[in-house]
Amino acid sequence: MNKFDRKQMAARVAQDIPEGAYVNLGIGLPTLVADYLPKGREIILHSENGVLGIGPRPAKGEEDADLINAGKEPVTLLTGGAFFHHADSFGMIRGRHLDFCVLGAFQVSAAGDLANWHTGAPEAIPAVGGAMDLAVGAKQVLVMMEHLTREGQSKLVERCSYPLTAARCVNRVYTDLAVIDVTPEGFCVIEMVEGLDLETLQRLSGVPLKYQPAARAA
Amino acid sequence: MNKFDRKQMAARVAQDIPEGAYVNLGIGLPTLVADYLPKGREIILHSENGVLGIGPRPAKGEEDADLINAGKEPVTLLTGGAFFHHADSFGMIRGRHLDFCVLGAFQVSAAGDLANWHTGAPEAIPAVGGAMDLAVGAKQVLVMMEHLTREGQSKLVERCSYPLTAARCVNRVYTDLAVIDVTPEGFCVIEMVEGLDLETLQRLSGVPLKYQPAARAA
Amino acid sequence: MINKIFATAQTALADVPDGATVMISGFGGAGMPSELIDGLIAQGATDLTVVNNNAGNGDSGLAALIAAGRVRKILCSFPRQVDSWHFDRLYRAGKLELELVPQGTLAERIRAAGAGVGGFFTPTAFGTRLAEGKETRNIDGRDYVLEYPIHADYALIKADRADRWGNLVYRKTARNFAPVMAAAARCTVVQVRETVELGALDPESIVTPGIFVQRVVRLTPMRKAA
Amino acid sequence: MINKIFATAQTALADVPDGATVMISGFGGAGMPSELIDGLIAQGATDLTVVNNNAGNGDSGLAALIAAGRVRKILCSFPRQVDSWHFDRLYRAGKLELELVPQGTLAERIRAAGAGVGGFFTPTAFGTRLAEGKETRNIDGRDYVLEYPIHADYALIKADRADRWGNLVYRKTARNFAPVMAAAARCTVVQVRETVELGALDPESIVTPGIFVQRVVRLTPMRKAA
Repeated sequence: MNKFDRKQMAARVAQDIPEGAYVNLGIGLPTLVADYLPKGREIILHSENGVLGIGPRPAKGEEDADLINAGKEPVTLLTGGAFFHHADSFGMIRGRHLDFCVLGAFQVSAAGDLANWHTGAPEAIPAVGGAMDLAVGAKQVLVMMEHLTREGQSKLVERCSYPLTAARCVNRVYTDLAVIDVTPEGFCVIEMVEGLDLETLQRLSGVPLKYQPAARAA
Repeated sequence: MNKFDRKQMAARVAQDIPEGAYVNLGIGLPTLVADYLPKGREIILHSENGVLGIGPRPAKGEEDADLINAGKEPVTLLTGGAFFHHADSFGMIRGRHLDFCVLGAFQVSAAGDLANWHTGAPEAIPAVGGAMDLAVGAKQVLVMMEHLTREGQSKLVERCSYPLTAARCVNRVYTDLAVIDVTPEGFCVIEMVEGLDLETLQRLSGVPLKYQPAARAA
Repeated sequence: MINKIFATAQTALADVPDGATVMISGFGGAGMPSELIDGLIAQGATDLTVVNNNAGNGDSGLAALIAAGRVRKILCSFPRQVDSWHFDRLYRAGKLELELVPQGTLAERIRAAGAGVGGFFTPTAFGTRLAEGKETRNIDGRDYVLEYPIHADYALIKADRADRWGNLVYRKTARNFAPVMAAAARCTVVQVRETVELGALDPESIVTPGIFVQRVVRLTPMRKAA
Repeated sequence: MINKIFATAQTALADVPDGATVMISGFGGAGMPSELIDGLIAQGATDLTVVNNNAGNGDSGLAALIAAGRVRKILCSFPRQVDSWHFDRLYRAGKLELELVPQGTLAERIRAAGAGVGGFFTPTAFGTRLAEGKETRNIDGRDYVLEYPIHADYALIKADRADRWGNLVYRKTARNFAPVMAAAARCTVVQVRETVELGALDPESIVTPGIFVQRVVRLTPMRKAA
């Protein structure tokens, strides 16, 4: 089977973001989605540090230390963008004004619970950032993650063993193996990578999966 | 005795507003204070409809329907003034950023309770505006009112019979007869108009008054 | 291409249903979207709940909507004014319900709706009849009243300029309630004096980012707002 | 004449006492008032409680204040970063107390302090370990956690330009926490790139009105902020 690489995952997520959407891309892997948004589709990217209308990375030497994204990487501003302060920025998030956020995850449960901020390791220094706000606030929470941990364990789980970011918040999961909706009946696979069959995916996932390709709504 | 007229009352209040103060002047009589602020003292007037730095009334024909005060009268903006929205404006008030507000009143009690929004008449249509916010929010609440009602009743009272605007909020009262501080021990007269004696003021007021001219803090 | 600009008030307001909660910006006449209100009157929606600081002045704008009998209930801080005769008449006749809210609490309840805050404790109105029956709490020595957000189906607001993304700037004290109302409504319709090219508004000075705006109509005031 | 402009960071920070709660603006390096922090280090106040989004990056700015052992406690959303070694070391040694607050809750708690809100219900963190022991409530079908304001004795913030009344404008995403921190502190000290004549800032575009600002210092960055 052909696993999706990071770029393919980003491109797959990007397909589902419609014209006119307001979107927050989480730090790390989700940030990559920006590079694959279809040309000609106007999509407005939000960053929690107070900006709407993030544009492409600046050219080398054109970075501005005052214009960064939530990952503290230099960005540019699109024509039509706007700046605002942190309380207003999180008002947008918490107040359900973002159409989508795309987040990474350690685990997603069949009920849509998300664990993405803390491994639970007692010696780890905790850091949460805006993850909890995004998870409860965005109209649609999309998760983008490897299907399996490095140890081969499924990140789709019956119940999260890692500390929760938010309960019942995830709408759809994009992995290197499949696209899976979180439904009232649990996980529902809507796409798989070429060469993968449901039985294999089911075995790797270790949690009940339905399959309903017609459910794809993008 | 020489009762203060409205202008004299306004001028007396104005004396107590120091350089650099942020001040909200209530609708009606208190608005008059603006005209008597000592020249050369920089004082920044706030209006709850989203402006700091209100200047004098515009000349005839220069009124701008988009530049009004809380009494919906045309005003001007001083150099250095700023506009903001209503929630920010009341954040300033509630958050104790205003040094003074000057309000009219029906009654002030010996404990500093203020009644200035509703006569209690059952047929009256109630209207509160920003009075309750100003009364709880300003660092110093100054009241400006006639000492007596038209029927000759004292507006300084043991307990307010009119519905409260806020409890224990008034710091000082300026009437046409006297300037009275609200202290933990009740009303304390610090000034009287020329020709008035404490005995007469006491009789007119019908509520215990101390007298301590040295207490004047302006 | 994103284009939130509508040609007419009629198209921008076509789907307002009977029974809707409608926020209307303005403090008296300043910032009141009078031409949008005229459009709403023409559109015909009735049984409305209106949120505004006042309850109409004179015979135009919100007063005209009230006079037309379209308003079932109004949330405001200052209904009674020298020229609020339409409100006064219907209120006294028992045909108009009033929820009186202190002005700062009104602004903050609207702001809370837009910011996803489920409730907040304000010191305003504690110990007064406007807090009767409300939950109170002493926090760090100060007394507070618990207040809840005010959400709306539509916000009808007025701004000075807008671009096709719905970014807005206002003019002087006409700004007042518009920015918080824009965020509190499911569908925010803005009347502006001028629409400008994307990029014409300074990103540092945009007061309402387009995320809070669904529809923009350029409307030339036909008369001085009351 | 009102003049909030101070000549040096030294005079603007002279009265910060040991044990003070100090808000520091910035999101990473953007908007961090590094030169004011240097001034605070030189001034010597210790046993500080610091409120910032992070816990210092590299060796300068907030990281230097932490490295100097002046911070007893930090409230922030994202302490752990690749270059937060000073925080990491002192935290692991038990010499630095941490209150971890989700970023939006941090911003809103600061905003609440400035706006006189005694507490508010936020959906963020409900059902997570960051809400353990906190009061919760279901309001209109959504679950919320009760959070309280964060007040400060001082706010050290960075802006782009200021006038002598303390009116401020910012630059791009360097704005971040500064406007809400300015309102939440008893004494707000601002470092700016440029001071301008009164009237040079557009009244429509002033982000922080001077009412929230006590002291302004023009400081030329000596180095790129970390």
